[in-house]
Amino acid sequence: MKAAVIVFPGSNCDRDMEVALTEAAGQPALRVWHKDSELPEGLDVVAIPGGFSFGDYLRCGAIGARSPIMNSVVKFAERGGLVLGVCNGFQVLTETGLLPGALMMNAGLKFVCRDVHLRVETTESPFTSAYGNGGVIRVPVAHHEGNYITDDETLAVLRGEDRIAFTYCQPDGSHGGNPNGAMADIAGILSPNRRILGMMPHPERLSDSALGGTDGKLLFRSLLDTPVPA
Amino acid sequence: MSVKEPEVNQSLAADHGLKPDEYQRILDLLGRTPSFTELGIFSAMWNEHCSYKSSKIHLRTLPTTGPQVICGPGENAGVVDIGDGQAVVFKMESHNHPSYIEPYQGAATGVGGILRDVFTMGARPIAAMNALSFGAPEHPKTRSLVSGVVSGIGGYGNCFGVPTVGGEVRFHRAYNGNCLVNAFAAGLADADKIFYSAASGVGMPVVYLGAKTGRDGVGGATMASAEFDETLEEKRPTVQVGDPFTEKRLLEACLELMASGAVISIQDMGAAGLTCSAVEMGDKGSLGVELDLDAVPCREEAMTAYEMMLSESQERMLMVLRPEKEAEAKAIFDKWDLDFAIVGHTIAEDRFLVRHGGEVKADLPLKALSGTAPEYDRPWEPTPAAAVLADVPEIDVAEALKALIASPNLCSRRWVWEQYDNTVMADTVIRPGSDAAVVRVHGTEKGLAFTSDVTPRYCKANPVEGGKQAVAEAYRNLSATGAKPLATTDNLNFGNPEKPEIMGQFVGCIQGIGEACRALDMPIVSGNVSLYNETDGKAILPTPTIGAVGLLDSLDHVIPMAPRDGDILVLIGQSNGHLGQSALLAEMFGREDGDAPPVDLRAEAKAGELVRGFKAEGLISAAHDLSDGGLAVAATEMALASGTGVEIAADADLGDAAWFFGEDQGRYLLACLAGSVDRMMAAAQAAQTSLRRVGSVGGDAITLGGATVPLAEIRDLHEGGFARMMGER
Amino acid sequence: MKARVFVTLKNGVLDPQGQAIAHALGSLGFDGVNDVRQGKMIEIDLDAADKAAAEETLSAMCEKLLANTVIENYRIEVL
Amino acid sequence: MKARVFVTLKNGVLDPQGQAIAHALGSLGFDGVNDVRQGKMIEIDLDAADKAAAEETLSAMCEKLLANTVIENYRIEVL
Ligand SMILES: Nc1ncnc2c1ncn2[C@@H]1O[C@H](COP(=O)(O)OP(=O)(O)O)[C@@H](O)[C@H]1O
Ligand SMILES: [Mg+2]
Repeated sequence: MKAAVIVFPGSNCDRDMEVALTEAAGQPALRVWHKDSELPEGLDVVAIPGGFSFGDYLRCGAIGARSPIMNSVVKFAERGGLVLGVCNGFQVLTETGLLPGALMMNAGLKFVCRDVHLRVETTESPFTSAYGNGGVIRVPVAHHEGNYITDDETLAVLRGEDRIAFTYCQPDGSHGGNPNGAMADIAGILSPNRRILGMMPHPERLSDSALGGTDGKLLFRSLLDTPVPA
Repeated sequence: MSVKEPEVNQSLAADHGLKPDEYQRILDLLGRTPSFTELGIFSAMWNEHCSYKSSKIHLRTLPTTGPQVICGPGENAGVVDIGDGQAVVFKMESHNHPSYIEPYQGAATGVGGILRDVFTMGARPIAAMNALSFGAPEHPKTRSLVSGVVSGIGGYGNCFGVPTVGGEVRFHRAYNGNCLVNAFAAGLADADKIFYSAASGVGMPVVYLGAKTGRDGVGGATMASAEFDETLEEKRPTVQVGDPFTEKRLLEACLELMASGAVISIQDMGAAGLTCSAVEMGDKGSLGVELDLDAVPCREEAMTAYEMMLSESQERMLMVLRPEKEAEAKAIFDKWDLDFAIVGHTIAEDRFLVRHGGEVKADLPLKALSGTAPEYDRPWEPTPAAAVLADVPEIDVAEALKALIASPNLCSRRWVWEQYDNTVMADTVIRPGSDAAVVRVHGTEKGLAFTSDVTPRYCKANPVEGGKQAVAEAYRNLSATGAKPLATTDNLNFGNPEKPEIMGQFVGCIQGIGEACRALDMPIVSGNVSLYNETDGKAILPTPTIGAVGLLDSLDHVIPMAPRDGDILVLIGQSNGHLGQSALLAEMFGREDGDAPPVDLRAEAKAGELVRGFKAEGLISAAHDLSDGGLAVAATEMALASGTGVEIAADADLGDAAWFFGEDQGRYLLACLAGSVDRMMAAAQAAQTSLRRVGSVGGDAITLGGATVPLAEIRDLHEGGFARMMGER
Repeated sequence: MKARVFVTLKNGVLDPQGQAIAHALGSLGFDGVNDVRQGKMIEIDLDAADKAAAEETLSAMCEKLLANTVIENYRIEVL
Repeated sequence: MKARVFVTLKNGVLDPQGQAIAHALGSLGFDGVNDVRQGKMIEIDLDAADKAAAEETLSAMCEKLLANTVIENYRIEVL
């Protein structure tokens, strides 16, 4: 699996993502600078990391989404390439229009950093297949704008097409534990072709037993068993 | 354009905070009246903040060396060897006054400043802490200060991308008019790739990098001399606003520059940025510096030389670069879209020459600027011995425990640390909420432990013992996580040093800190002094914050705080039931009387070694140090961490208050299997240290002698305490 | 030429900040606050041939960057 | 009664947001942007006897909460 991490000024989870992808892929993930206009050849996965691209000034992800490199990321996605956006990466993906909706300020108005529990809502995706038959996982969130919203029609479509990948829940999987007020407890969603995932929680931060958890690892593992697009 | 400058005289000097004798010293030094800009430069170099004129002679008594120390105080941050060719670089610094004026920006720029101190040395920041002191919870200003300061610290650190993993929060009416915001940062570097501020080589370009210069923070004195200035509103001193995004780019650009070999020396621009940084680089390198202010990137119109030399604009660096590397350097600045300009060069003579608009604005002997800075041995009175403790009334143990655990000073700080990203960089092994935080040394199996401690109540009652205790508690917090204490940074917050009794607190605390750092082999490698923390003549409690760093050779040595169901609890260290200045008296009875608990430094060292030894032999499953609230609070915190109840038996000799809530030092509560107790007992005896079995882990209640409280009730009180204080529930 | 761009949340889009402000005003003793919405005001100084040209440029700026038209409306005001 | 409060950074106070926006507009090909400052627009619907009363209440709100007068100025507009 050949993976690349997009690096914006202000990205600060780029190294964490690089480590997780390299670990999963068994070959070093590449770093791609936002001012580049072309992605490297032969990529399987492009990851947009967490952080505060361009300080998250104006709107989080807004300026990053308009960087030169994003045009080729969009083309890559249209060719069926795998794109993972975590935290600020999710915000960037909604700003580019690759994913629907928007991420508003947390309902509590405070930055929130804590472990949350997620229900794996679908294993029918290149990112969640390794989670077997769903279940509950634990990973950290760390964000100020993770409050997902979209219009009712879009929400219906996301549900109808089984494109909600993760929802916040209690440790036992029951309703609750939503850290930011996100609509329908949405923590992560998929694109129509299911090959783009945007999520607020950080799987790359809990992929190592030394850090107290490995639930994030399976997400990267899933990518390995995914056939490359034709 | 040149604004008409005010006439320099005695009274303008006074407006600049220079005492008559200090002004005379300047006249003698120059043999002439200084120019307006020169006066500004002197005032910046000679103020307490830059010159440490009241504290220097006492700071010199602190231990600052040791085999582990690569660079002690004097540079931007201390550098300590952690083996395998790597070093940890750290420092703590206060931003008290700005935070009181504008909590969000004041705290944010405090974090920015300390991060700069660390990466200026060539280290990538890997951990941050913040020690906060606020006024009484019910004081009208307190809540807004707390929320502003906490969101400011988070707003800056989270965006920059450093995990904020520890700190302290305390409330006391003595801080009603002066809150304290002490920010700590630590970074990681290769031991042979540390960068220093000493310039070298004549004719080398002096390069300005980072944000543009504005009138930020300029002008208390210019205000006072308003007559020379028609456009007052424009010149009005402004609060510094932090820009973490620029700081992050500055970090990456600086590390790339350093890797490229272009950097000869580097200094960040803090207070009076351009002045202090340029003088420091020249002074350390025994060179002169010539600056051309026309080249300085400015954010505002018509800035004068005076304003540029005194501006406190953030996110700026000054460097001396290798001329042959200029192109390479420029490429890096451009990559990160950072302003950069050659603003001068080094010269052979001992001279600080500042030009602006074709005029010489300052021409001073550079060495003398820092070399002849005034230094005072201020008169001081030792703090009188505390009166003996009046009788302590009988207490209801359950009620006392509930009151303490829910109080703003002892409840959970989750409300605070959840607003800080404490897992970014994916190396945080022990997060906030334990004794010390542990961050993995990236790419290795080693860990660094961080803690921040001081008990101002103790320091007030007995500065010497209080100073010792702050270091001892830091030593304990590190040891309780299994780390070997390495070195220390101190942030000394006190009132007005011109008052002998305040100076006495300062001198006493330093004496205690020095003794403890020697005895526990935790040399002071960096620090910061904040004096004049007074309002209407009311001083803060003496608050010498101790930030300490420990090393774990392997993450297997990490000791958790959460015991296992069925564990035995043993107490290590002598219990005499010391209640003077205890949290029990303060929180339950509003009493702050009696003496501070004495600290036996030899016993501290032994106890710490025993705890680490027990872990190495696999004898213990958990550990927690005893501090505020004594045995009762420590046992409760362990229970909360594990989600299992604990039971502690009453003591035959000591009364309940003394046994459960006494604050004798040098103690840890350890959890182990019944089978381990005998071996631990033997080891403790060999070390002449008391170790006794005091209870067990199990059930779903906290049981202290005859008193029992359900764990669920305790958890709600403990977890909800902070939000309740903030009026959120 | 000086201009102002006002960016506001579309009707129906929840505004946590606005609500928080309304709540805070209430607890400060300001009664009769029925609704609060928080938006942005972006002041721009730009070179433009004339008002019309400026307005054109500004709306292009809004469409391309200044507003997220999924959730936000914008209004332009050239001074 | 509907009103608007405009909160802007005082002159000379650094505006990182405005700078970032200006820079972004530049790289999107919008030339001739000389300066950008970002401020807040707070729309308030409140009960008030008359315009004067509303203005009085609003400035009290600004002093107490809406503006951070250490670094911000405010302007009130009752519609
Ligand atoms: N301002 C803060 N930021 C982050 N963590 C904090 C802060 N204040 C306290 N903590 C954390 O809360 C826990 C308890 O703090 P404290 O009561 O000072 O512990 P101790 O008594 O062991 O020194 C520690 O893990 C500490 O790091
Ligand atoms: Mg502590």
